[in-house]
Amino acid sequence: MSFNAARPNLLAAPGVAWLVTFMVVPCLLVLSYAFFQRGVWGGIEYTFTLENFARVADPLYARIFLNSARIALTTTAIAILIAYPAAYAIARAPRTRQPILLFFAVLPFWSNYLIRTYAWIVLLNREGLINNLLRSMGYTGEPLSLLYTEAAVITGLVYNYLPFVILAIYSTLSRLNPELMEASRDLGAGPVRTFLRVTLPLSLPGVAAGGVFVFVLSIGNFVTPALLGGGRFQMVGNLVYDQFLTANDWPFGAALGAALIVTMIVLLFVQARATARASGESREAQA
Amino acid sequence: MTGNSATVTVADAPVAGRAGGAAAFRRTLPGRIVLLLVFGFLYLPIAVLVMLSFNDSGLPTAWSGFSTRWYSALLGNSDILRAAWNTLVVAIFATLVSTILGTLLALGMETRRRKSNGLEALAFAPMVIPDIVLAVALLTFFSRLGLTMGLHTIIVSHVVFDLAFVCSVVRARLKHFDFSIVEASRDLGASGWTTFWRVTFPVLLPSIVAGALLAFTLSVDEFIIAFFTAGAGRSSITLPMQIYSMIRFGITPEVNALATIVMGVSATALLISQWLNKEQVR
Amino acid sequence: MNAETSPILRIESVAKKFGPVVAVDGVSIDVRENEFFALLGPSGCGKTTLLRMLAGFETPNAGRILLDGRDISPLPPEKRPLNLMFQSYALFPHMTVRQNLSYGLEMERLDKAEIRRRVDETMATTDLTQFADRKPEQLSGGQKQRVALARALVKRPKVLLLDEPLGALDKKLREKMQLELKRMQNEVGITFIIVTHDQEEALVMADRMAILKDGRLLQCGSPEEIYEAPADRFVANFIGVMNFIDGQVAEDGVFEAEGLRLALVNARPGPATLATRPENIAVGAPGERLAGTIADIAYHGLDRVLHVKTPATPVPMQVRVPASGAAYRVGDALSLKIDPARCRLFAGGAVGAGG
Amino acid sequence: MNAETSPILRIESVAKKFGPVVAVDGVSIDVRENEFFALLGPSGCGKTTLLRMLAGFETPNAGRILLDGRDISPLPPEKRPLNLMFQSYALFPHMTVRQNLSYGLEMERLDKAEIRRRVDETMATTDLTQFADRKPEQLSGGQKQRVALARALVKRPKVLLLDEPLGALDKKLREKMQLELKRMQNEVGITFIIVTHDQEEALVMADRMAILKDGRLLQCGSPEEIYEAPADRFVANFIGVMNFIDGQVAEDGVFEAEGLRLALVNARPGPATLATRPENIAVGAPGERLAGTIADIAYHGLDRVLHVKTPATPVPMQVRVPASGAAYRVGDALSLKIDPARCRLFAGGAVGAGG
Amino acid sequence: ADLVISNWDGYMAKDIAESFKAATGLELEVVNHATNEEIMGKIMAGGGKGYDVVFVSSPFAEVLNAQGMLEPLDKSAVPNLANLYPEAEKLAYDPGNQFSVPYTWGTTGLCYRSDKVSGTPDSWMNLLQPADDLKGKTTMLATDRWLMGAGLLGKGYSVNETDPAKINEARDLLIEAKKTLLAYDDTTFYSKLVSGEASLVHAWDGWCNYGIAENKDIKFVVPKEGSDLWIDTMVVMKDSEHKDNAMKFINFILDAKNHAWAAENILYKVPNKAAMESLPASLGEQYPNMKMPPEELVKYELLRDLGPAQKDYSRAVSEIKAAN
Ligand SMILES: Nc1ncnc2c1ncn2[C@@H]1O[C@H](COP(=O)(O)OP(=O)(O)OP(=O)(O)O)[C@@H](O)[C@H]1O
Ligand SMILES: Nc1ncnc2c1ncn2[C@@H]1O[C@H](COP(=O)(O)OP(=O)(O)OP(=O)(O)O)[C@@H](O)[C@H]1O
Ligand SMILES: NCCCCN
Ligand SMILES: [Mg+2]
Ligand SMILES: [Mg+2]
Repeated sequence: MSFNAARPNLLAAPGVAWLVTFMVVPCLLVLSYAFFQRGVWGGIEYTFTLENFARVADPLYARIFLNSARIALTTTAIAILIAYPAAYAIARAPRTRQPILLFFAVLPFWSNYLIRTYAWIVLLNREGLINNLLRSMGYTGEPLSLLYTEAAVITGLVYNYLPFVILAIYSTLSRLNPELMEASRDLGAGPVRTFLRVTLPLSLPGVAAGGVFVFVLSIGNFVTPALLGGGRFQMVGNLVYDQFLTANDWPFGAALGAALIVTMIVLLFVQARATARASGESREAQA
Repeated sequence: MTGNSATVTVADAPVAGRAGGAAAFRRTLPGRIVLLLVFGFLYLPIAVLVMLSFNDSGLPTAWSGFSTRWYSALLGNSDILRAAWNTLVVAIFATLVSTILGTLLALGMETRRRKSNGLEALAFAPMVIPDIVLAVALLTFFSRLGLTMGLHTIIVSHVVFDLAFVCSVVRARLKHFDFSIVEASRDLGASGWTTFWRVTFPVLLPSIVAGALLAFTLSVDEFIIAFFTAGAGRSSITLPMQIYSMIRFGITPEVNALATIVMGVSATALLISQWLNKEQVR
Repeated sequence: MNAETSPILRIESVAKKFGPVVAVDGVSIDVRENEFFALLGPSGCGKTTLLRMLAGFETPNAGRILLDGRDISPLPPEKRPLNLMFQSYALFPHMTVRQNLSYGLEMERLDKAEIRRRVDETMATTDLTQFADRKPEQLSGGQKQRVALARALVKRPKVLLLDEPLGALDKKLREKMQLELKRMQNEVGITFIIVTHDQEEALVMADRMAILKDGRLLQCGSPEEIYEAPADRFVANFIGVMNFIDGQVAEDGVFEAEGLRLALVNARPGPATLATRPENIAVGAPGERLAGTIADIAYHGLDRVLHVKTPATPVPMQVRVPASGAAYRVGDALSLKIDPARCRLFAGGAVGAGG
Repeated sequence: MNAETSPILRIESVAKKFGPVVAVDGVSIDVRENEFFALLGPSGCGKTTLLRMLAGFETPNAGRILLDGRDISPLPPEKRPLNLMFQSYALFPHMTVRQNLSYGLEMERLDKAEIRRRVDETMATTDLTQFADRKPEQLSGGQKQRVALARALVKRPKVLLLDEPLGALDKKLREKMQLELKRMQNEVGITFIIVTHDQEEALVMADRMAILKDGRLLQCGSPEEIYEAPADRFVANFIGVMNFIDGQVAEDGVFEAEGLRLALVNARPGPATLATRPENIAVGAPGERLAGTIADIAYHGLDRVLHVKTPATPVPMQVRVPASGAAYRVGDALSLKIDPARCRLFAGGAVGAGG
Repeated sequence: ADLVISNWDGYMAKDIAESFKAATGLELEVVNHATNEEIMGKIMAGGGKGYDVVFVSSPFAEVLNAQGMLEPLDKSAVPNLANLYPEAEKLAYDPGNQFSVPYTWGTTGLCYRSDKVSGTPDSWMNLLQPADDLKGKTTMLATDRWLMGAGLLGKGYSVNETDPAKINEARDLLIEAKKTLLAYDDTTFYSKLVSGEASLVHAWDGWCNYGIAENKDIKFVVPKEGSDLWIDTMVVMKDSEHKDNAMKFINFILDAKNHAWAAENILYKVPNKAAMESLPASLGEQYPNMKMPPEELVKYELLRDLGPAQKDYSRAVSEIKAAN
């Protein structure tokens, strides 16, 4: 694809233009507040300061970041473990049935986040459907505390972002050349090793994309921790949200937001490198 | 959207490889069990939600008898219906624009000779920017420009993150893509544009559909950015905005009824279009 | 070569359909241990499908496949002691050449040093050493084909199935690889089943060969048998060049066609087609036997093929003459002498022996 | 054929690197209008890369490409009046055979009936009619190759670039396709540049051919020139079979090697290598000229090749004898008569004329 | 439209637009916001263009006014101000109703299942350090001011305390309390009482009434340490292009009949004497806290904007949420 070096840039141009206009410029506008002070009544007082960045260094925020990253990572891992076989099964289904299966995988998510979450509460709470079911089956002990736990938060996050991982993995699996898997079997690898050495590496870009979706959406989520976690857990997205809205401290919110964005982008770069290596991309070497 | 995605048929398999090929490995039973379990998980709360929409009581706790009163209430609630319609409009347009821009961006990025770290960061950024930062930023930006806000500004804003998600899905698919068919098309006299429509697009279609479904789903559920970039009138209230605003005085099962209808209608439309397709083929 | 040994691989009435398409249609072949067996047939006749059934990627709709006397149909591909080199290569795009080659050995859990040794050795014999660290997309067509071949060879299985292994290689390299395959047949004792469109390759290398057409087996035998005694008109025409003369065998066993009379031994009277190869026709001055004029001359490097118009045949007959011999020109009249001892006679589609 | 016409395609000192790999290294070739031009060379010598530069998929690192005298480097592939058949086929997986073929014509905005007509015609000549509605994945290797060929042919461009167009076809079909290509050359007036590993194909079909090695052009000329007067030892060895005898030319012009003395015309004294083809060696009874013993006999269908061990050569010499002639056995002693008029003499890598 | 107002959904009669039109002939458009914080953010970032009347809680009204974003009330255009209790005209954040009009008011306390709680809870410590049978059966409000308020009141401090040391004491108390807490809940705590999931919850008085409506055993109490006074207000935006209409709307709401709607339907007390007096007595019987007289209500401490100390509250809440 090197017959026209300008073409890739041309293709990227509209998207880049959109992002620059509607993301980079507005965000720089807001993130620049990080260098100013909060006004007494909220708002911004245009006096230059680095104090907001100093406040970001507070170990409290690092702790919250690490803790929510841990929850998001667990969520991501579980979502991938569930989504992969599902995506695989869809990609292997008769071709005319694949779009239908994909459609039904996302359909539940055209309802509404809040009411889906309430549905989970109805299922999980101490007086909820699952506990009632157990009771009607003869369980007599204390009702299970399924709700307001980390497990409930993770369940809710996995649930809501599962289809995104299925879509991303399906997208790479749907067109893997089956002969590659055959070649692996032929060379003596059983189904498991074929999966680990051929199928998985080749679908890794999709796994990585889906994983990134779950991770970034989870770490920024606040509805699920608030409702299913009983507000006992806090994701970093919430922290920034609080600065902007509750505390009305935009400069600090901007500093915290900037730190978060930079950290996450760095993490994503590291992840992208690792994925590229594991899935054997060699585009760079070629150029 | 229902109609849209319903009529899409995923184009046929790629590159070398024989159709019969995987047949020997296509052990359908485990596949079916996996799908059954996963779909069971996905639809478990949906079953609850549907059930609640027929619950006489407004409290989501106890079953107090079958009733369709929430459906009648819904039909009389023009606010919710209007919001649902607005949501559909936002999601459809945002999906359309972001699918196009995201796919092109993905193609551009994956066909470049050299990776550009700046471009990579730009494509990652919309996913990692906290919603509230983007929301505040866009509102500040729009009001500084003196724009009148409304559904169009919500759409513009949703495209920002939707496009990153679409781009990401399509890029994943492009990692091991055989570009020689693109070359073949150019060689046979097709311009870049024709090549895109006749070759690249159909072959990438499963990924593009996946990306579009993802964008649509994100848009349908997005709240904060929509709230901030909406205009100050009813005309740009979306369903999530409507539903969140109900939190303080209790979300009524009307919303469950609405969700039930949305999903029911979508599913029916899809199945009918599939059935029509099949009839045509015969 | 090992004509007396029992078959290592027995293909019994195997059939395979793809929807309405019958790709393989009741084929039975025995392949003997340590044999070099070639599969030939026109494009789309079912060769690849047959190999894929042997390797375990397609389930036959009918028939059995026995390896060493055991039915291998329940075995998944990885449990079958045979390896397939794919016609389309099927190289792992995410692995370097070395990794592609090592893969199969790693599956056997050989130790690292041993794997390295064998991979190095195989890369050396297939001229791939300098490409060890390249990815498939950075290789030329012939280099890819060699990687595919090497990846199968390095496994040294009991039976090696090669689907057009050398088609993308130049003649010198192809000959080198042929020698290498032969060496492995003799030294390692591998049984080869090879699909090739290169007849010379098949004739030179194969101990026996099978000709398929439309999914059916037409003939199976040694190269000489097939070249000299083709079972039917299709085989005769498919392998090598054959001139066909339609005519009539008279009661006295003399074959008669327009402008030609040829006395044959054991020929049954009736309508018949005489088949003879270009190299079995001698050119004489005009006046002798079958008269004709040169319509075209094709240069084949070491000799020339004259296309000679005769009254006996609808298309010009092909006659092979040494390049260094007499000079011919298009339009020259000459006469052709057919050697009756080196003809086949096909009567009504049935096979009759000539000579 | 059109030796006097000006070149339609002029390749001027073109070079291409992939990172550190030099794929094409300053190649200059003129291709004349309506010529059938063959590109030959060992695997990985840069043939595909050269064609891809002509088609516009790679940008040369140096040099120019002129079509009809105009530099075409600014033109994108779709604007170049030449078409490439890809070595890897590059069929559109989502289109049927008919759609694959129609695609290029639709790009020319021909009307539907015309497209249908031309596609039907091309499918008929490439034996694809019955596969019109299949997708590529439902085709055999040879069928796919024919679709790739047909897709390029149906466009009838000024210049057609074919990268191993017939490699996956059986001999009969290949010959049929060769005739078809020749017919198009004559009737439609297409200029062909074809990459092939089939030497016979190149020798029979090409008006002129070029031999590449390691990205460099070694020789360009008519098939006869190259077969009869190879420019160097590599070309001599690459095209056809060549026996090499290392020796010494004495002051009197006689070539001397162990067991051999051969009087040559115009030979410069000094160390030299005598090259002679198997068909230019005659076999006599022991006692005449170069003595040897048969090490191996290879059956080639229409003739046999004797591998004869002689004191003059480190490897056995190859001698071609008719299959129908005298019976030989491995171990037989015989003597070889080399025709001094049909030898080449290479001195210190430089070219000396033999005879 | 002639007028755009933003309010929580369900905080006014569904047919308000029709009845307002019938009364004034003006087109009213009602839009909704989910929380004070969101509408505040939106107004601060975008200037609030397009909104005429906005409903926010009192500290937010105070901030908006300090930012100069509010239009002073034109009292001559709002004769129904006369319907307000005198107490409602002397609220510290806006004495004399210069820029805001109270819409509803109330306090915060404990809402509990009298059938499940032994004894009568009367102290914040009943919530913060619950008896054994209440462990895991309590919830608290999650919004920072009320969450911190409970801690501060438990320690005997002001709900507007700005001394960092005292804030930290409250924080530590709340971190301890988290261990026995079922959940933080701002929205569904009353249904947790009804279902029996929780037995004692931190609640706004009006909201507790929803629980009482479902279950007679549910009771509301204001702890002896005191509580806060919260007020939801109506304000007119400075950028409003329909200020006259806005005044008419406020006047319309203050009409006894219209204002009574809120009390009757959402069971919140309204600072409208005329409206309160028009309510049926049965309402007060069923929901005792509806009967709390204004003079008692205003004894509770009014929530005020904290200025720079907001930082410390935010950090304290983050620490509480991050504790485990
Ligand atoms: N992307 C690449 N990166 C590095 N080297 C490359 C790349 N593509 C081709 N090459 C090398 O360039 C050389 C020329 O390749 P090319 O494909 O032109 O060979 P070829 O003559 O067509 O060979 P074949 O007959 O095997 O197809 C080869 O050695 C090949 O390995
Ligand atoms: N998936 C499929 N669906 C329908 N027909 C198929 C399919 N795969 C193969 N075929 C047909 O089956 C026949 C046998 O195919 P196969 O690949 O075995 O041929 P082959 O002998 O290997 O040919 P070649 O020499 O061209 O590679 C062909 O006519 C082919 O078109
Ligand atoms: N950070 C952007 C995510 C949008 C989904 N609500
Ligand atoms: Mg094949
Ligand atoms: Mg090539």
